[in-house]
Amino acid sequence: MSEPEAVEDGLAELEALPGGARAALEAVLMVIDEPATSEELAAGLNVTVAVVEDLLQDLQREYSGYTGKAPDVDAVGFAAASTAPRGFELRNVAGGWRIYSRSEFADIVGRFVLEGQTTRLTQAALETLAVIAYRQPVSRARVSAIRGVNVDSVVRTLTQRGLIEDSGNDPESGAVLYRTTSYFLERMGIGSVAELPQLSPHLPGLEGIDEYYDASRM
Amino acid sequence: MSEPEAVEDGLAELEALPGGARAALEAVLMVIDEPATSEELAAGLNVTVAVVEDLLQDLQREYSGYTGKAPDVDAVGFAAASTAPRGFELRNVAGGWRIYSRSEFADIVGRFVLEGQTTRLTQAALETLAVIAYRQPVSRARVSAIRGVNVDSVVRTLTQRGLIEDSGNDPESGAVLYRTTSYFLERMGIGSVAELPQLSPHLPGLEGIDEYYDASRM
Amino acid sequence: MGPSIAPTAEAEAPDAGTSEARKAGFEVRLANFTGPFDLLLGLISKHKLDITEVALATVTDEFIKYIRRLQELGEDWALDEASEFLVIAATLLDLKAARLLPAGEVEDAEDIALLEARDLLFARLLQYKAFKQIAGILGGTLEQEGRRYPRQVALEGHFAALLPELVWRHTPEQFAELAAKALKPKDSAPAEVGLDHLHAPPVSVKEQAEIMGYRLKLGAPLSFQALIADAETTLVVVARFLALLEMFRDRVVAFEQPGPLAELTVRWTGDDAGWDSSSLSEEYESGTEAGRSGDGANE
Repeated sequence: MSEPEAVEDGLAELEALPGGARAALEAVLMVIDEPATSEELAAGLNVTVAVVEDLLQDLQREYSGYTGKAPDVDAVGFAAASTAPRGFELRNVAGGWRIYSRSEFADIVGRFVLEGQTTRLTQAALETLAVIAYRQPVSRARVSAIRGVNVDSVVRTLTQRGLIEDSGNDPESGAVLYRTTSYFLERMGIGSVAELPQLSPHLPGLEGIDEYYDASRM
Repeated sequence: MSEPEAVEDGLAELEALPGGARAALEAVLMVIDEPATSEELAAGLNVTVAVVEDLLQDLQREYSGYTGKAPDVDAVGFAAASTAPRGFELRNVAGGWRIYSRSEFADIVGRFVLEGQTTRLTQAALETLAVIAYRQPVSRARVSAIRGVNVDSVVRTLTQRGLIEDSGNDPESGAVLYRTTSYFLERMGIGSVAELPQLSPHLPGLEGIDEYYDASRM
Repeated sequence: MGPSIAPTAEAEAPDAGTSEARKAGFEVRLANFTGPFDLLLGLISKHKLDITEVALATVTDEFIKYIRRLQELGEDWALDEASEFLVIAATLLDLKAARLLPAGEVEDAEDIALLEARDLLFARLLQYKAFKQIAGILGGTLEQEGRRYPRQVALEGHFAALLPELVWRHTPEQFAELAAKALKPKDSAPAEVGLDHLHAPPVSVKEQAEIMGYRLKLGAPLSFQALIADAETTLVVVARFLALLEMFRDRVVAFEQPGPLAELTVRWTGDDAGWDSSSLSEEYESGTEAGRSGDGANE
């Protein structure tokens, strides 16, 4: 699968099919039920990661109505920029690619997809989730200290919802540490926690607060 | 929903969205798991069945590369017949419509599916199966509450593996209920679920457990 | 903080009529503020104040008034929750008291400690404020993202048929064991989460009081260090300390300590026969239970 020659053959083979490699990639995207990485898709299609990533970006733009490469448009050139967006979009979340219905149609789609609908998180749950997302891995005691209240039941709820998980124990205190899950990334529509909005603009001049704060804990 | 006038309004409303009624229908088709009838789709989109059936046929032809109505092509008319097929197709199976991967790509999709699969169930899948076996018929939400984690993808895996199946909807909540299949019995080497070993020796005091979970549901 | 409690639009709850608040009881409080910092921020923003330039007197008064109103509601208030509010109220009161004194320079350690307390409180408050803002952003993003539904359909039949036969090695008995494990309630008693490692033998305060009483009755004053020199565990140290407080209350011991953090000397002052440990209050009798107020702090 990783042989360069085999990979070349893979692409040629795909291009011989109706719709080519692009349609083959679409076909695979139809059966995945969790985000698939470009590596997984490349291996499955027997092409290089670079080829898959090009195809993914083409599809992504085409679904959003900005394509210049859709085969139907190739023939007529000038029509390229004016395509209408499709009802779905291809997104790169939690490190993988997946097809989603477009958010404009949420109300309509929601009538068909009752399950999977998630109830809104409470303010307490959101605040707790925010602290865990930015301070992970972090113990309940630490989150509690930042929020000024006991967070045990909120942490349980977030764990049940699959948004956070146990990430082992603190080597010193033995306390359970929590981190966010890839489901959290998926729900947030981001690739990694590094893509979360910056905390610093909200925290003027408080760079040293952690150290200060930890020192004052008993 | 069935008022002719309201239906007219529904169409106008959809056409105001990016991509129009066609994209709205695509959005629904792309995420539904069970095939939907044209009546169901019409009701959900708030348009007449005739409108939905027109749209369905347009989409079906467009996905297969024979469209004359895709908006990008409208502008250039003559290019209509030459579009490439997509990697997916819209099929009417047993009275319902659903999007499937295109059959020409079955080999590639099959290879992709096989590569991602292991022949052994994960611990998470086994535990979920155990909960379903002993609490059937049971909803995903309930299993989720018992296991303390989101079980959606595990339930799909178990369904794909033919170990569990849909057994109708809960009369109260409308949630899909799951039960084990005869294939499960076969693999376990028993004739019916009644032959599953009693739980009590393993879990003293389990009698009140149902009440506990019901009470602790949030 | 129950997860079922949603924030409501009534941001001005502290000003809501008492009768209305009484009617809704516990819910009203939790519904509007997710903690003492939230309350404090609410009060500060109500008065359009900068956190770093808070008019402490006004805010402190309102904070205290709010807590008092909660108490009047007569609802049970979890100890660990209440204590967080009280710690902050106490700090605010200290700061307010310091402000009310004639303006003077920082003179002694107490002033410095007060300044530190103020800075720490404001730092924590600023930090909380940042997370509160971020929480708002997360909430907005989650809601927006929730409007996109992922395609996650069951594998088409002909692909599912391609899957290799499942490896299955479980006997029905093993499977039942697995089920029993999976069905076992995970945290039936949340208050005890994380306390398993505290399975130390119970230590009786009474017993420790008797041991120390015996030693002190010998006549010579003993330092606290000497009294706990043979304590095997921290629990025994704590029990002895509690016992000493009880004995002090019973006026059978006296303490001497030349300065803060200096050595504490304990002297027997009771009559030799007239005291025994049975006068010790029963509340300590459950030994280790004394430490179980809230699990958050025990991690």
